[in-house]
Amino acid sequence: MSTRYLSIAITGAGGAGVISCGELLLRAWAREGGRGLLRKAYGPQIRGGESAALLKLTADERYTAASRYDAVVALDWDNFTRFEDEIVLDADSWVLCDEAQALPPAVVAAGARVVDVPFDELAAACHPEGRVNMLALGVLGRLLGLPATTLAELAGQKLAGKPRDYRDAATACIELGAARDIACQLPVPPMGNKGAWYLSGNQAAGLGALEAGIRFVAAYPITPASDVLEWMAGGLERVGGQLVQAEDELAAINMTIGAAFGGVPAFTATSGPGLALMTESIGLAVASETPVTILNVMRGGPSTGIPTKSEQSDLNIALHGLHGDAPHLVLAPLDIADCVFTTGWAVQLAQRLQTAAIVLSDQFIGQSTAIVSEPRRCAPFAATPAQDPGEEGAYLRYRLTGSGVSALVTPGDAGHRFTADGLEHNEKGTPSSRQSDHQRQLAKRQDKLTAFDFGGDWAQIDGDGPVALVSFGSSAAAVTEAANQLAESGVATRVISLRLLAPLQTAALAAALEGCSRVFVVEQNHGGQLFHYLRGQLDFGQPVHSYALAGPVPLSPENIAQAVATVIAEATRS
Amino acid sequence: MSTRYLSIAITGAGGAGVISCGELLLRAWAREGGRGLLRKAYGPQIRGGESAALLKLTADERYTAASRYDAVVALDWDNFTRFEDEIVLDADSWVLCDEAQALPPAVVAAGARVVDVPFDELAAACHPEGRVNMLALGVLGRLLGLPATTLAELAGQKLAGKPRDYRDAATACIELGAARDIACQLPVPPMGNKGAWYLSGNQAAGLGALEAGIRFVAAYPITPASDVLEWMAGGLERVGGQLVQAEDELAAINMTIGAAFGGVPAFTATSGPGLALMTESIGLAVASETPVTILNVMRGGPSTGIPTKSEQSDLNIALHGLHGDAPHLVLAPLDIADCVFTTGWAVQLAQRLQTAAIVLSDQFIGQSTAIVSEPRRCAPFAATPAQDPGEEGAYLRYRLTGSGVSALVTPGDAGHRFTADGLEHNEKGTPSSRQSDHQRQLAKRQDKLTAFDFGGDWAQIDGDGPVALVSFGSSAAAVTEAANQLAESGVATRVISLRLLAPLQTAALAAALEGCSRVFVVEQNHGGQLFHYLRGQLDFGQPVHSYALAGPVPLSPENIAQAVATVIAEATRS
Amino acid sequence: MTDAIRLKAKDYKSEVKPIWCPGCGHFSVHNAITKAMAALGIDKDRTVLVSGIGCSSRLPAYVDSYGFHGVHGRGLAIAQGLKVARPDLTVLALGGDGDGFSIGGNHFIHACRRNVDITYIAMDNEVYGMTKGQASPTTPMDWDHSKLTPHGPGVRPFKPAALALASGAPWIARGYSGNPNQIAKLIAEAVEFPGFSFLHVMSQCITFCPEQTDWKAIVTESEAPPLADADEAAKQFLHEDGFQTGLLYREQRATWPPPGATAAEEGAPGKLAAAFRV
Amino acid sequence: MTDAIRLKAKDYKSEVKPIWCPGCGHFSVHNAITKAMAALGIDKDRTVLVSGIGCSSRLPAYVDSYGFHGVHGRGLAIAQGLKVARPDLTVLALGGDGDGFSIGGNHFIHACRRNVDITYIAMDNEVYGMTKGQASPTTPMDWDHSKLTPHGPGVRPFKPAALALASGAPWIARGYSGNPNQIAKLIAEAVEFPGFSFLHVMSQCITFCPEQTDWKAIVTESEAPPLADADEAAKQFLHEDGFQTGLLYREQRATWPPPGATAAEEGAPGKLAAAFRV
Ligand SMILES: Cc1ncc(C[n+]2csc(CCOP(=O)(O)OP(=O)(O)O)c2C)c(N)n1
Ligand SMILES: Cc1ncc(C[n+]2csc(CCOP(=O)(O)OP(=O)(O)O)c2C)c(N)n1
Ligand code: SF4
Ligand code: SF4
Ligand SMILES: [Mg+2]
Ligand SMILES: [Mg+2]
Repeated sequence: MSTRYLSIAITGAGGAGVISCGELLLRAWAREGGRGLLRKAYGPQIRGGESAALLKLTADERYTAASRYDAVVALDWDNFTRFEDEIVLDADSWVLCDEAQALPPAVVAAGARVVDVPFDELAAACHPEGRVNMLALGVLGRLLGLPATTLAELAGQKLAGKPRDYRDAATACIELGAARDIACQLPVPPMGNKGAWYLSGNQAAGLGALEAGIRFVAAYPITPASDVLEWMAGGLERVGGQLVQAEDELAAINMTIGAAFGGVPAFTATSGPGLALMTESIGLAVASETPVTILNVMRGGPSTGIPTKSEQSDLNIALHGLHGDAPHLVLAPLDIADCVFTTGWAVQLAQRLQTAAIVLSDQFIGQSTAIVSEPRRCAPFAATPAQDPGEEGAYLRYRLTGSGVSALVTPGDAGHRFTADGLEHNEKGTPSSRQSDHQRQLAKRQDKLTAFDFGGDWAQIDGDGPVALVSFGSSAAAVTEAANQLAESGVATRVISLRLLAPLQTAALAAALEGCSRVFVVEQNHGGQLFHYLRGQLDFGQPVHSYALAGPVPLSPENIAQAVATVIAEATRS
Repeated sequence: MSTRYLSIAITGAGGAGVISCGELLLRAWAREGGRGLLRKAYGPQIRGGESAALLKLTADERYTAASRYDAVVALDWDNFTRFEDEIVLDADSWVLCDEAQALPPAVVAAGARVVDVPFDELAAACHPEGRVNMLALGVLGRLLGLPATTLAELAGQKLAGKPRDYRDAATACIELGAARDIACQLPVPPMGNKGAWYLSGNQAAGLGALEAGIRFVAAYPITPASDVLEWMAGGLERVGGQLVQAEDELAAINMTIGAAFGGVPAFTATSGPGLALMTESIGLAVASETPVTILNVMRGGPSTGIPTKSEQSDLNIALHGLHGDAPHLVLAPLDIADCVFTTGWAVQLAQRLQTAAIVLSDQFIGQSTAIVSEPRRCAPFAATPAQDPGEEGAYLRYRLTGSGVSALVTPGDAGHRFTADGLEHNEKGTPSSRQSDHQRQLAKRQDKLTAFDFGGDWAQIDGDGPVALVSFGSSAAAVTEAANQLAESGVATRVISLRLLAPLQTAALAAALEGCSRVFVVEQNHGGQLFHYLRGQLDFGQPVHSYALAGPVPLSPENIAQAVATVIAEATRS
Repeated sequence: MTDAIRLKAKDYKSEVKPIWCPGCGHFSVHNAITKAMAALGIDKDRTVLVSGIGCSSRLPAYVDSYGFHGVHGRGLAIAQGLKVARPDLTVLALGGDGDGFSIGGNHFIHACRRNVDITYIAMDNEVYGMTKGQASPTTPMDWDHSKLTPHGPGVRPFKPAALALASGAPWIARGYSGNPNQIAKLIAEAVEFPGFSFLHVMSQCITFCPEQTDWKAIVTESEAPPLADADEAAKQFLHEDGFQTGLLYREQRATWPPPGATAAEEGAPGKLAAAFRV
Repeated sequence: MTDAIRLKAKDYKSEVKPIWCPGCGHFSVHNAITKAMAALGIDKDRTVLVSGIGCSSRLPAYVDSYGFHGVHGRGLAIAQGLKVARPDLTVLALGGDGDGFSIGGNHFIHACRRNVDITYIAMDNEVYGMTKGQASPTTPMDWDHSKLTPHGPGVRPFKPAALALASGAPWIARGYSGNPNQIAKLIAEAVEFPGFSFLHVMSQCITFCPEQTDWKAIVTESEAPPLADADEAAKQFLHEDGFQTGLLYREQRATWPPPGATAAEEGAPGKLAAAFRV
C-alpha cells in the first residue's frame, strides 16, 4: 500500500445514528488538524434500514474510497451483507462489536480480529437515555487520540435542539467510551495541519455557484442533487437571490432560462433522469444563446437505476443528449474541493460564452464530506469584453462577430429590444429557414466555443511518465492513487484528469500525450463512454486501453494499478 | 452529369396549388411507367405564403435532390428568394412565366431562357373558375409527353369532392395548357417501367411498422412526423389496432411502453424536440427490457430549429441521449422505399431483443413522394426462439441467459407474475443496489445486442474501389450518386451506407473497409456526428475525412464528388 | 376468476418486504389493495399495478400480480397505454402526491379528461417522502420543515378532488390511511366502476411529517351518497378542509376508447399496401 | 413611462410581418396587445412577451418589446422564472390551446397555483394550427377534420376557466377575437392585476376550423361584475358553453414570491464560505 491511511466503518440500523457518529468523529479529527473523508451508505429503506459511515483518514487528502477497512464498529450486524461489496475486511482488520451477537459469515471468513464491546449494555448502563453511537464515538475518539472534551463539545452543538437529558446522556456515553481500554492498534495518520475546510462536494458546488454570481435557482428535488439545492436555498436567501421549487425538471430548466434572459445568472441542479428531461430546453438555451449552468450529480443508471449510489455514466447524455447540432460546455470537478472551482468556472464560462454549461459531479464526491485545504476559487473573470450593442434600433442580437460571441443586452436596456428564439434565425433574431442563415448561426455557436482560450485549467496533469492515465471528474483521485502505486513498482505515469470535456481541448490533450507510449482511459461506467469519446475526437498515435467499471462501488486504485501493470507486462512479454 | 434526369420546379403563392400540380404530374408520370420524386418546400407562412413543388424525374430511381433545374414554372415570383438556395438555375434552364411580371435578379443573373406563359390571363380566359395550377399541369404534361386525358382524369379524382363547375374548369385549363405550343426542349427520361408504388417515406415507414406487427401507437403531433401518424391512424383502424393522441411526448412514450408491456407491439413517431422529451423513458424501456420502436423524422436543429426542413443532426441524441449506460438499437432507412424495410426490421429487432429501437428517418425522405419499384419487406422473423419461463413461481424475468435475452411473459400469462422495473434489479426483478446485480444486468443488456447476429442488412455496400464513402440514412442516395460521378472521372469507390448504427457492426464494417486507402464519412449535419462516432468505435487503418454539411438544402452529389476528388488530388500531389 | 379456492388478502401479497418506515401510511394502502383484491376475487394474472417513483410507488412489487414500476410521474401514462392495448386486464395506477400532482400533473388532468377505465390511487402524504422531505403541491403553505423551502412553500396547496372534477374525472373518492377497511371498500368500487376512478388517500408520512398523526382527529367519514351533480361537488371540493372521506362524486360517462374500436378488417394489411400501387 | 410622447398602438408593433393566414384570429390578439400597451403607456424596454411554439406563439416577434420565443409548452415556466428574477419587468406569457393545455398543462395548473404576478393569454382556436390541424384538449368531441382522429377526439374538452379556478388562479377572463377592443381592455386590466391573470381568448383558426366563424353568433359579453366567489364561479365555468366573455372571476391573494424576499445580507457570500472553515 503506497499511501498510509486509516479506514474505519461504522455500521448499524438506520435509527442507531452511525452517520452522526461518523460526522462528529470527522469534525473532531478536523479540529485536531487531521484530514479525512466520510462516505455515507444506506440500504434501500427510508428509515429503519441499515446504514454505514465509511471513514478514511489520510494526511495527504487522497480521497478515494478505502479498498479495505482497518476497523469496523458494528453496532449490530443486521443486513451487513448489503455492504459486503464495499466493506472489505481481512486478517489485519479489527472488528469492534458485541460478541454476544453472531458474526456474519463474511467477517468470519475474512479472519478479522474481534474485540468485544457490548455497546447496548454499556450505553444502557451508563445513562437511561444512553445511545450506542455516542459510546462508539468515545471509543473511536480514544483510538484516534482525540480529546473526549472535543467530542462532547461537538456532540453538544449538534444536539443543541434536544432536551438536556439527552445531551447529558451523550456526554456520559462519550466519556465512558473514551475511558475504555481497547486492545487494538490502529495506524493513526499524522494530524496537525491547520486551515482546513469541512464540507461535502454538493455544498462546495453550491458555494462555487454563488460565489461566481448565481442569484437564481429553479429546481426539482432528486437524489443525490437535493442537498445542493437545500444548501443553496439558505445561501441564496442571504446573498439576495431566489430559489424556486419547480413542478418538474421541464419547468426548472425553463425558469432558469427565463431568469438568465433577465440578466440574472441562473442555475439548476439535478441527476440523470432529470437531466434527460431537460435536454430539449438546454438546446433552447444553446440556440437562443442564453447562459445557464446545470449541475448533474450522477448516480447509478440507466433509468431510475441506483439513486443513492455513484457512477459516471451520464457523460454520453451530457455531451450528446441534445437534439440537433447543439455545442455547449461540459465540465467535471475532480474532487470535493474542486467542486468550488469547477462549478464557479462553469458559471463564468456559460455567462461569457452565452451558452449552457453542464457540470458532471457525482454521488461520491457530492455526498461525501471531507476535510480539505482551503479550496481554490475560480478568479472572477474580467468583465465581459465591452460589447457594443450599437445604436438604438440597429441592434443585432445574433451578430456574426470574430469571436462568435455577440453583444447581449437584457430587458430594461433602452432601445435594444429583441426576441430571443429557438427557431433558426438571422443575425437580428428573426426566424429564418435559409441555408445561409442556418449555416452561419451553426458555425457561430460552434466557433465561439472552439475559438475561446480556456487556459490551463482544462485538465490537471501530474507526472510525465510514458504511460498516460486519462480520466475525468471524480475518478481522478483513484487514478492518481493508482499512479502512485504504479510508481512504486517502477511504472512512471502521466495522469491527465480532464476538467473540461466539451469543447475537448484536443490540441492541448495531444500535446499532453506527446511521448506517451500507451494510454489508459479510466472511468466509472460500463460502456467506456470517455474512452469512445476521446477516440472519436483525437488521433491517438499510441495504443489506447479502456478501463471502465460501472458503480456503485467506487473505483479501486489497486485494481486500476493492477490492470495497467498487467497490460504493460503482457506488452513487454510479447 | 452522370445520371440523366429532368428537374422541374413549380413555384407560386400558397393558395395557387403548386403542390397539387406537382402531385398530379408525378402521378400521371407514374401511370406511364416513369420514375420520379416530388419534394415540397414551403415558406414559413401557414397558408398564403409561397410554396414550391420540386420534381426530379429519373428512370433509375436515384432520388437525390436536383442540383440544378431544367425548368421552372413560376406562377408568380413573390418571395421566390426564399427558395433561391434550393432552386439553382443556369443558362440551360427554362423559365416559364408571365413575362409581364418582373424577373427576380437571381433569375436574370443565371441567364435562364424565358418563355412567356401568361398564366393568370389564360386561366381566367379559359373558364370563370379557371386555375393557374391546372393550366401549368397541362403545359408541363405536354412537355413530358403525358396524355391530357390522364391528367384530367387524375385531377377529376383529386377534386371529387368539389363542385362540378370547379372540376370542369380544371379539365378546361389542363386541355388549354396541353394544347399550347411551347418552344422549349426538355431532356425527358425514358418511361415504360411498370409495377411501381407511389408513396412518401413517412407512409412507407407507417406501412413497414404495421406489416411488422405494430398494433398500438401513442404520439403527439410534430412536424415532419405528423403524417406518419395520420396515415397510421387510418391504417391501425383497419388492422384492428389503436392510436392514442397523447397530451405530450412524455405521455406518448410511456403509453407506448405500457402497451408493449401488455404484449401489443407498440410504436411512436416524433421529431428532434419530441425525441429529447422521450429519452428519460426510452431509458426505462431499456432498463425494464420492454420492446418499443420510436421513429424520429429528423428536421433542422437545434431547438425548434427549422421544423419543415431536413437534416441528419439527431444522430448524437439517438445514439447517446439516454442517461446511464443504456444500450439500444438505432437504425436509419436509406431511402423512401427502404423506410418499409428498415422500420419493419427495427420493430422486429426491438421485439426480439426486448429493447428500444430508434429509427432515424428525416424530412427529406419522410415528406417527399416518389415513384419506386415495389419496396423490399423485412421477412417476418421466425417466431421468437422458445423461451421457457419455467415453473409457476420460479420465473425470473431478468434471468441471465447465454444470449442475454430472457423469457418475456405478458400479463394474463398464468403464474409468471413479475414487476418490471427501471430501478436496477436482480434476476427476479426485485430492486437491488448491489454491485454484483448491477454489473450483471448492465452486461446482459449490452451483450444481448452485441451477441445478436444481425445478418447482412446492417449496411448496403456498393462497389469495391479503394476509396470508401461511408454515410447513413438518407445521405446514401447523394453519396451513391457522387460515387457514380467519381467513377466517371476514374475514381473507384466503395459506398457503405449504414442502416444499423447501434450496435455498430464494427467487425463487419472493418471487413468492408479492408483494402481501402481512404475513407470519407458523409452526413447532413454541422458537427460531423457520424464521423466522430465511427472514429470512436473503430480503429481506422487509413486516413478518414469528414464531409459534414448541415441542412436544410439537401446534400449535393456534385459537391461531395468534388470534395472527394480534391482531397485525392491533393494527396496524390503531395 | 376461475380458481375454485377463494384467496385471502394475504395471498395477494408478494414475498418482497416493503422498504417503508415503520408506521408509514402506505402500509394501509397495501393492505387495503390486497383486501379489495380478495373481496373482488380478482385474478392475479390479469391484474397489473403500475406506478411512478416515490415511497408510495414502490407498492407494485409488494402485491402478487403483474406490476410496472416506471419513472417518476409517468405511471398514469403507462397504465392508460396498457389498458387501451389490453382492455381485458384490470389496471390500477398508484403513486404519491409528488409523483401525481407535481411532475405528473399533466397526465393526471388528462387522464381525468380521457376517461380510460382504470383506477388511480394517489397516496397523499403532502410531502416527498422518498427524497427526504421536500414540499409537494399539497403541502400546507407554512410547513417549514424542508431546507428547500425554509419558510414553507408559501403557495396555496392543490385540492386534488377539485382539480380532478374540473378536469373531468367521473368518479372521485377519498380515504385515510387510518381506516384501511374503508380504503379497501372504495378500491373495490373503483375497480368495478366503468371509467377513470380517482381515489385520493391521505396516507401519512411518519418520518417527515410526524404531525400528520393529528389527522386522526379531523377525518370525517361521509355516509351521504356520492354527489352526482358537478356544481355541488365543485362547491364542496373547493371549500372542504380535505378530510372528508368516502365516495364523493360519481357520474356515468362514455369511456375512451369507444368499445369495439379495434375490430380488424378482413385482409387489411394487404389492402393497405395495395393502395400504394400505381 | 418616462417618455414624453404618448405612443399609439401601432408604435408597439415591430417590423416583422406576421406569418399568419389572412383572417386568423391571432391578428386580433396582436392588435389588442398593442392597444393595451398604448393604453397603459407601457415602457417597451421593460416589457417582455414570452411564448411557446404554435401559430399563436409567434406573436412576441411582432411586438416591439423584448421577447422570448421558447419551446413548445414551456412559455409559462420561462415567464415565471423571468418575473421572479426581475420583478421590475412587466411579463406576459402567450400561447395556443395546444401549447398551454396539452403539452404545457402542468405548467398551466402550477402557474395558477403559484400566483406569480404575470399575465397569461391563451389563444384558443380548439386546434393545433401550426402542425396543420390536429385536435387539441379543447376540440369538440366529434370534430372529425383531422386524419389523426378521424372520428373526432371522442374525449370531452377541457373547460380552461374551470381548470384555472380549480388550480387556484385568482383572475380569470375571456375574450373573443371578433372583439379586439374588449381583449385590449381585459389585457390592460390583467397587466395591472397584482397576481397571475389568465385571459382565455377564443381566437379562430380560419384555415383548419372555418366553422369557427359561427362563434360570432353565440358569443355573449358579460356586463356583470366579475365573480369573487369561487363556488359561483365554479358552477358557471363547469356549465357554460364557453362563450361568455368579460372578466369572469377576481380574487385577491398573496403573490409568490413574497415581496422583499431578495434583500441581501451584508457580506453574505463571505460568511457562507466562512461557515465551512474548521
Ligand atoms: C425525473 C425525476 N425527478 C425527480 C426524481 C426524484 N424523486 C423520486 S421520488 C420523488 C418524490 C416522491 O414523492 P411522492 O410522489 O409524494 O411519494 P412519497 O415518497 O411521498 O410516497 C422525487 C422527487 C426522480 N426519481 N425522477
Ligand atoms: C416538443 C414539441 N412537440 C411538438 C411540437 C410540434 N408543435 C408545434 S406547434 C404545435 C401545436 C400548436 O397548437 P397551439 O398551441 O394550439 O397553437 P396554434 O398553432 O393553434 O395557434 C405542435 C404540436 C413541437 N414544436 N415541440
Ligand atoms: S419516508 Fe414517509 S412516505 Fe416514505 S416510507 Fe417513510 S414514512 Fe413512508
Ligand atoms: S393555421 Fe390557423 S391558427 Fe395558424 S395562422 Fe392559419 S388561421 Fe391562424
Ligand atoms: Mg408524498
Ligand atoms: Mg391552437
